[in-house]
Amino acid sequence: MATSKVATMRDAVAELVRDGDTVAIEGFTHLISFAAGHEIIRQRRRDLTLARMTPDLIYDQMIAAGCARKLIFSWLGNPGVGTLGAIRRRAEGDGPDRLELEEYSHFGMVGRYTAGAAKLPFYPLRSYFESDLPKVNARIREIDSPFGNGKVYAVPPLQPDVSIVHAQRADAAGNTQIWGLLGCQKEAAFAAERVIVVAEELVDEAVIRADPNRTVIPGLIVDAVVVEPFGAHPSYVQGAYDRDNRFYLDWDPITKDEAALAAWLDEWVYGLDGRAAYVEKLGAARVAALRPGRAPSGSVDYGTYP
Amino acid sequence: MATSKVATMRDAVAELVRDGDTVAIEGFTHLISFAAGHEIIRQRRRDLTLARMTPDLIYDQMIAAGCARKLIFSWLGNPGVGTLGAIRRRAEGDGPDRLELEEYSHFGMVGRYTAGAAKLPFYPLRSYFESDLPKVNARIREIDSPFGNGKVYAVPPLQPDVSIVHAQRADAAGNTQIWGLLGCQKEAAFAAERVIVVAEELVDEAVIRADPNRTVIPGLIVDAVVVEPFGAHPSYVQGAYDRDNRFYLDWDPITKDEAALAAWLDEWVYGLDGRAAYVEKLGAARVAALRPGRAPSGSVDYGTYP
Amino acid sequence: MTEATFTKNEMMIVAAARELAGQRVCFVGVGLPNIAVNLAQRTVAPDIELVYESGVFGAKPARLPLSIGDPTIVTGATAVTSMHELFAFYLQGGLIDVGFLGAAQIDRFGNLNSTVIGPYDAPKARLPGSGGACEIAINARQVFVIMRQSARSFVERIDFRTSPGNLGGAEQSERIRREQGWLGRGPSVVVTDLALWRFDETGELFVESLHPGVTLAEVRATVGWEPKLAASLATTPAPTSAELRLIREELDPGGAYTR
Amino acid sequence: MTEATFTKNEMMIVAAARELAGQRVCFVGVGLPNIAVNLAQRTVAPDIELVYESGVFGAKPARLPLSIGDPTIVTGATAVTSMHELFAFYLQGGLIDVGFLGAAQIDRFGNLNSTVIGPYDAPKARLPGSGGACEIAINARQVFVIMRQSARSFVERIDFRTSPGNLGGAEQSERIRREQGWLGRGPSVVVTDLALWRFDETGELFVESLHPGVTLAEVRATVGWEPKLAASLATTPAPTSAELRLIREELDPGGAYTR
Repeated sequence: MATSKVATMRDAVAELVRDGDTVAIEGFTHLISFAAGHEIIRQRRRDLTLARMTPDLIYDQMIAAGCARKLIFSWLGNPGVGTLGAIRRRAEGDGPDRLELEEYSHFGMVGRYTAGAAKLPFYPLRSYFESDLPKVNARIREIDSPFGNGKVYAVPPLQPDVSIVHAQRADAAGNTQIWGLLGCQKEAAFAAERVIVVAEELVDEAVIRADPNRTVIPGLIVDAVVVEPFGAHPSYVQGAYDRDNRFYLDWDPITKDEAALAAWLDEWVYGLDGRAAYVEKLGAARVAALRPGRAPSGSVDYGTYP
Repeated sequence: MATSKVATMRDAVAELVRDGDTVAIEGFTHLISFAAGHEIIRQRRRDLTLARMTPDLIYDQMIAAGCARKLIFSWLGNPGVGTLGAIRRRAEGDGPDRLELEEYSHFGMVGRYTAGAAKLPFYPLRSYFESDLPKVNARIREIDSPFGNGKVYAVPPLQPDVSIVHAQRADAAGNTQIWGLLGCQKEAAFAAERVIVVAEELVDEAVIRADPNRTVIPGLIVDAVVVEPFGAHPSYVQGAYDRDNRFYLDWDPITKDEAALAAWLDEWVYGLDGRAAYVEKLGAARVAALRPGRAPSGSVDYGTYP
Repeated sequence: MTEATFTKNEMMIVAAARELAGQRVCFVGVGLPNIAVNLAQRTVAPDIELVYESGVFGAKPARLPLSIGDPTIVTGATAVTSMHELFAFYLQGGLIDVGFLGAAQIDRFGNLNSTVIGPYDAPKARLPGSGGACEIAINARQVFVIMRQSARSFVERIDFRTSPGNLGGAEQSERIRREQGWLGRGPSVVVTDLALWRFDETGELFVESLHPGVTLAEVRATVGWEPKLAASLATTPAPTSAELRLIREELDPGGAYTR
Repeated sequence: MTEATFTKNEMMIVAAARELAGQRVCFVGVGLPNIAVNLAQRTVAPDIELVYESGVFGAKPARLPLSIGDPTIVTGATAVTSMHELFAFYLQGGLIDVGFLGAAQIDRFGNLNSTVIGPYDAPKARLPGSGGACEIAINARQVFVIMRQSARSFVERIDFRTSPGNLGGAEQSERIRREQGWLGRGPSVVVTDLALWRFDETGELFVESLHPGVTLAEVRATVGWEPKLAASLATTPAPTSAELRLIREELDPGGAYTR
């Protein structure tokens, strides 16, 4: 019924990601769209405000490439490995290109997206009591309950210009299904002005409609569907490929060395024209080694009426 | 690993539902636990505060039986058919047994359960502007955003003493999976002090663990699991049986006539010792006529790691 | 022509369906609105998406749903969500173009009462209450009202304001909606069994067209105030044979809502 | 006995695992806490449920998760939810008995810094930040801290309070937690590479036991204040051969966290 929203990554980023935008590439460890981040680097977007609970390697790469002026986050690091060198250098420096940081706790970030999705002027949560975080971030404020039953803290809505979500599957209209860790992608997508869905697999509408409870993002809010197998590497896709932990370990010496990081970007981003070339360069053996065994969910019955 | 919580409906209600409790039997059209409501009537609980977005026939029956002193709701009626006579008589009367009404909009009720589940002192929503509802319910109050971006309304948390949820399947530890309409059962369950899950089918823990994204209520918050096939009739269970619309139509003359309603309770509730007898009395033909055709969801792959 | 004979409900359904031309996302109620939206999907609005407050987006009902939570709106839908998500992200989030509302009482500015007749604390009649109506009136981009008109329903003063319409008039309504950042612009059309009403620049209802065979006297007799009329009072185009065939053969063969 | 030789990390893991005896629901971090909880599940707390902030309840990891969002914690779990639900209903809802936290700095009252070293606006070192730590410290029923101790980490004044501990002392902490209705009672134990610490009635850390082979001088040399000691300073029972076998053969055969 609806017209197809399927686009190439190049066209989707060219049309939907603009200099100065607030961009959220979400996905907690799972389903991080490195493919979209690399295309944004290739198209040399500038002055972006990047929002993500855990900036991860993809924002380290985008910030090293000079795409961003500000970072909104809740945990900054290479999980279990170490630091994100490019971000740290830009954040600790005091030059004109110093990266502006706006930080929350995890729940604060989730709350900001939730308020944005629900068009609420604030989101209340029971965190930040007696913490120094409100002292360094004026966007974390106290609020009294109108029922005289205590005070909590509030965070304001976050409404990205663009949210980018990687998923196991979507149909041409953008109806998107995800299983495994869900992070805050639903909230980030509903909060955004524009949404790009990057799918491992393009499926027929009938596949989506067979299990409507599995749908996380409706096509209604999606502007483009990019089909990009392996587009989340080195993060992972539940059931499709494992996290490439070796890549995360190998990143540590690269991110600590500006020259090495620049060389990596030349070789793996600027030097390639897209994800297909990246996957080919990774090599079949490495890709194959990340394939998991099978663990089927089983099927449930929705019934036909009549 | 966890010990079994499987119980009979009689024991679950006897142990977990007490006179004076606030009880929420939730489920929006779908999965309404009539079996639990009937057992509460049989055990002659009194002075209950009954909470439900749509009181439906089950609360009309419980209130006719004298179980309740107060009703918290957002839409009062027999959907598409007419009124709920017992509730209306108790609400319009002015005797000592007048039913106290506390009403919200649908979103207000959802918000109350959500605040209860999240231990928040209030839940903010963009409703009630210029409506008379806040004038007749002091628990609906204005709240200003601490960010100077407007005012919204707030409702206080609702934390039932007992929430009762009917589901397609649960394991012995109470891990519960639902598909089809989800209503506000998750929020009502997390908000409650005690939770009774009534399941069409008791399944092995492995069935639940095969599709963890399908789990709506974790056993962690469940006190009893009652296995009660057809326990939601005349409401329905997606994939298992259809809504018995004839029953809803037939209820109209009964609810308008106190004597007819009393006779119905004698015949269908007091006169039976439980759900099995109720189903037998309904008859195999009527039950069979409500069975839907099959519409499988299909299976997804979670993968094995390693 | 036999197809020229039709019921008042059929006229209401057809008139409401035609209003949906060009609309994208519609919040559907049970009964007449549901049939109207399904008719529109088969005629003037083939791409319209049906949203049910029970938590369903992109429903494809295989039969006429007899309740707003009928299992037939779930099977084959695009998405089924919690009601929290439906109300917070879809409705409050501003994704709903049209919300249908009915009511027991409406005033000249389209304010609606579905709560009580008489005083709230000692009602003559207790009505169902808001359900989702209050937040639909505030958050849906526009509201279509469908209700029968009578001296008891079209009243000078409603007994209780469940759902805000144009408040005390367009000026006040537009100011308050702007100041408080409501997403909804308010009611845009009222379809009754006798006529199709719109709102003028002051926010007051006026009769746009009388349904075929209906007299102005009938309309006046069923309104609690002196109703405004369109400069050139039209007659609502009768249901076409195609529209009637869809209603009678596909949407409501049992005639549950249309007889 | 060869099994009597063990690493400092192994001692930390074992000491932390033993503290989980009788606990029901544990909020797990990556690294040492994760191994400790898995060890407890196989020894002193067979029914303990693992909750990961990434949205997993009742995880049954088939391998040692290398990140808090590892796919192995998803497959075969009891429930996988949005992070909103995990933080709002599980953690803030009061279902978490024990939350594990680490930090770059801790003070004598168990307040934790994982944000910056030096001034916030001109940091000597930028650290990861709160993640879920701030809300864990406030909402988990009790908090276990695992960190190595050194003159740079056990300090008189932390540079930034990311996660509240016993604030300025027990009296103030208990009053504020009661007045503001915090669900958490605060930190109850700190396990380091040298010792096991608890909090006295004033809310200040004291050394409960020294790990085998550790001298009091070593502890004093790695604490930025004069540490209180238990009346009778004990020695932490060494890891048993059974505990070491589980760690080395099942939980961390690669020795990623234990060497």
